[in-house]
Amino acid sequence: MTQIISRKDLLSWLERLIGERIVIAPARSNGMVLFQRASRAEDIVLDFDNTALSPKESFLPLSEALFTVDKENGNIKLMPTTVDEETVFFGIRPCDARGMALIDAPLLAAPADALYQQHRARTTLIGLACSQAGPECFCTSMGIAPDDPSNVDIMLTKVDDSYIVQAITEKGKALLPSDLIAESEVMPPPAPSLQAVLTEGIVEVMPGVFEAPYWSRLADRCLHCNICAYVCPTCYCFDIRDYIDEGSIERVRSWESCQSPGFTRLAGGYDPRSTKGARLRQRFYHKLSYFPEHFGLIGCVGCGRCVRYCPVNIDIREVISDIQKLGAQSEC
Amino acid sequence: MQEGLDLMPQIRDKARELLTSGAVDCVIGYERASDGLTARPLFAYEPNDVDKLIFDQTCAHNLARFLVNKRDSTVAIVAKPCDSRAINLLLAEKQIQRERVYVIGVVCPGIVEATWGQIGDKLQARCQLCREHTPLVYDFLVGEPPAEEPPAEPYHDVAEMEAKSAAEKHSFWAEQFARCIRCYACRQACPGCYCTECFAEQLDPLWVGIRIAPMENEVWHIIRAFHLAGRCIACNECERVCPVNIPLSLLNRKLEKDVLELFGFRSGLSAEAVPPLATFKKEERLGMSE
Amino acid sequence: MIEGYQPKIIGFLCNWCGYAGADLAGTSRITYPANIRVIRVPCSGRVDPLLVLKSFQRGADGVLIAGCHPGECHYVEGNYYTRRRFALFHPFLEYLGIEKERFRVEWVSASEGKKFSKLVSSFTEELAKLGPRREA
Amino acid sequence: MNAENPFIPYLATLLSTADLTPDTKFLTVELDDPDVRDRFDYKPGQFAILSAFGLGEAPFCLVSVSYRGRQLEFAVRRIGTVTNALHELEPGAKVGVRGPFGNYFSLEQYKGSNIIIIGGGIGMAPLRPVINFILDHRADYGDLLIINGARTPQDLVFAPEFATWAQAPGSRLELTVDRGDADWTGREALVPDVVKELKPSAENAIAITCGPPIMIRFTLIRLKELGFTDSQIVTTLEMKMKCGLGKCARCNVGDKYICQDGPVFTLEQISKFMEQF
Repeated sequence: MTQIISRKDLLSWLERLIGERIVIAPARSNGMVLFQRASRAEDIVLDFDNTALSPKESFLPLSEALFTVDKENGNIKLMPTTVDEETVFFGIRPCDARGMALIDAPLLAAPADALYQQHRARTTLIGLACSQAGPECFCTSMGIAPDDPSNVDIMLTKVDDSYIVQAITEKGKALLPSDLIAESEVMPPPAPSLQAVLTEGIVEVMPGVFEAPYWSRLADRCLHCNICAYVCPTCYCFDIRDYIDEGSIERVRSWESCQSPGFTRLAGGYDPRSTKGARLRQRFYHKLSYFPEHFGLIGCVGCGRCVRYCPVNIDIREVISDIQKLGAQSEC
Repeated sequence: MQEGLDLMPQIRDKARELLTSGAVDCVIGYERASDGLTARPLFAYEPNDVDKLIFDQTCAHNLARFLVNKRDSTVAIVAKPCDSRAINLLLAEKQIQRERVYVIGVVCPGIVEATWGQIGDKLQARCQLCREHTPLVYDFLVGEPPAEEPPAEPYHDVAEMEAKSAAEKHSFWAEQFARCIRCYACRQACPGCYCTECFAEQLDPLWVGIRIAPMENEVWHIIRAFHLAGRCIACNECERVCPVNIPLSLLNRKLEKDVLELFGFRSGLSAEAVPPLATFKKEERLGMSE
Repeated sequence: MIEGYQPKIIGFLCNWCGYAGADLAGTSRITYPANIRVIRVPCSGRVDPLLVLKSFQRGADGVLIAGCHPGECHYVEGNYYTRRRFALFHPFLEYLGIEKERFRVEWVSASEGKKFSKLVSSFTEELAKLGPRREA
Repeated sequence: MNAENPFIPYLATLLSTADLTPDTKFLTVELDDPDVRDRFDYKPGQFAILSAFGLGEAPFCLVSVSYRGRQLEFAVRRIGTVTNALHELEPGAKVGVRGPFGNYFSLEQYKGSNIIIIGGGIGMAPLRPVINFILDHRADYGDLLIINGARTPQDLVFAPEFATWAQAPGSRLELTVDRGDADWTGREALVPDVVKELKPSAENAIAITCGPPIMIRFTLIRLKELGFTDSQIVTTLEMKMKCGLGKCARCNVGDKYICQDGPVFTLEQISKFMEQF
């Protein structure tokens, strides 16, 4: 037996949730599907491949004050930002849910990033299994299935005009609308099949190709914009600086990317990673070598956003297979 | 896409000749992207790489953007007419040396709307407004120059925007800029944005604060556009690469229109032309009182 | 007009003409509205559009640039560049939703104290009529 | 470190400032909360992140030694936005302190060894607590040789302490500058050349060096010529840091985060990832 909810009831449930807490869900905006705060269930998009930007923005916002400096009568007090409101994050894909789990590894490692931790703790993730795969998708190569229920609190899988509902965690169970859920005999459809990239052994190959001229050649066409990092569900690099507005001082954290020109430039101008090739290489080493060294998993979930949005088609799948070839060459 | 467009053999032959003779270190052209449909930049260093070169209506990138990176070597570049205007701009601004760039000019039928994995059948908006289908600077020309038919109303969308009330304009742009994630792809794709230190990265004075937020984004977009006033060559790469669909051409083309009206100038038409904000005429009034 | 509304004007005045003109107005005891906050610049050609934009962002209701008359620039040709730059930037500001009445480039010589005073008065009046800018 | 929220600095008061060189100030800072002050222990080589509220924060090595007193000392060279702001502060001003961060010199391990300290310019900053620690535990260590170089005599950072260092038993201080002035009677030589000239013995010795990249590079060559092995050479690495916690993913050299795994490394450790700089 499985539990199901009809499309209509799903929308009424979401409408109910919108009345109770913040609901972030996919919606159409300027020709894109983006996760946005929903004010009406009818704006929520249920059928989409994946959103243009990853869900990380809800947990690690583009910009967020870590604290505000309160200056009264010459006294200074630091007021930390806190996350108080409960949020339901609806429509996260299995790849992106893994992305959040990957960002957890560095950010929740002791001492935990308090603000990020609050964002995560205050949010319930409702996952949506993929019924079809985009041409850029390769989650299976990263050990994720298109209907993988790990890393979410509730998983929904579309069957005809209904959704199979699985409560994965206690937090998810608590959120389920028992009145809208029915028992059923339906079976989940088979997950779509995807193109595969050979990732086996890549972590071991990486250290040996660091000096390969490959990187500077690849960087020839790289524009060194931040698109790949900003659309990526696992990139978490950030910058911290102060922001003054009308006399109020905030210490702000914002996204930053290892591709941006000033990323490693020290005060005084010295930049140990000044060449384009070195910067691009850092991106792939972080994902395919350093991150797995530290946390045991490749820092990529195969969502394919960087493949789709890179203006010059630097395709991580191709890079992985090129590295495999380079590694094989250097062995013989 | 247009059928029978086969400029590839000529481009490849020329590229092979240049690389084999050692006349250039590298040929910057296009190759097929990983979707098997669209194009991406190719840097061919060996005669063998030449067979990867393609040219068709998916070759959107303005390759002139890469010339400043290759200042220290001699390169050949496959250039569409808009790219050729960028080459002229870079020459006029003394960023590259003419003798170090071999231009393989390509007569351009217009580039189609495409994203990775998907090709449309419509020409890009900028191509519908194109006035030059033949490159303005080249050492070797591929294709037959067609007769030029200037577009009837190149600035109708700009005029529509101008006609709106101040409040409408303000809220339109506020909404557009609010969406920006400051990936700076618009800058990085632009052949005219070659400053070693962009104003957006200066810390003292600090023009653009760390917050990725509407007010900071507004400074970025307005000043980015204005720094290209009289310099933008309308390749529209900035808009094409924008991951959040900000209509940057609507900014760029307002300035293009006003530059044309005020100074009678279009950028990149020659390698000698001085950008209009870098010069003046004593006798002009430009609508200002004495 | 909003009762009691006092528009804020940021004035970028060139050291040699605009500022000297304002100074003359002062020493000649010619009054003008206190709505203008003066920033002295070496030449009107030094005024970067960034400064104008930032002024508006930080709450200016109007921005004035006052330089030497064309042909009389202390640095010979600085204000010719100013003229071109802002002839182009002015309509661009309007295009972005900042009413064209909110921005002025004027030529004020060191001897034109009266002109400066009149200018600030008329600008202030015009801005008062227009009312405050919307919140950015 | 503030374990509840590691991005929130401890508030502290700037007690005093003094000019060390034309561009470097000596800042003495005291944490406001007495409990925090008592807990704030650190070892030579560790660093803290100082905030100038409104202008941001930046990492600086702690140049004091923890056991001598509860006041934190920093040598801050004016080079960017934050250091400019710190230089402008008057005693009594509030600053923020995060830390201590990073690893430290294994001074326990070096016991019984002769120590050679080789510092250039502001690179002397992390070496000062090492020197003071050794002088305070003089019997535990062998000979102490300090080679300190700078561009000009005015740029020698810890000049007021030179007499103490030079006169301590079993210690020797060798100063050198790139360019002397009218009053300078000492050496005019580059640091690596002084190393070559003095030929410190590698036997039972540890060399600790810090300075500009170019000085380090040639100093390492000279030390190796003298027979120092990679495990006998210790240095500190510099990289742009923001969080101090290994989270912002900026200061890595290879898979090491300088803020966490460093900044102190033996050459043996570094040689594995030095190319990845």
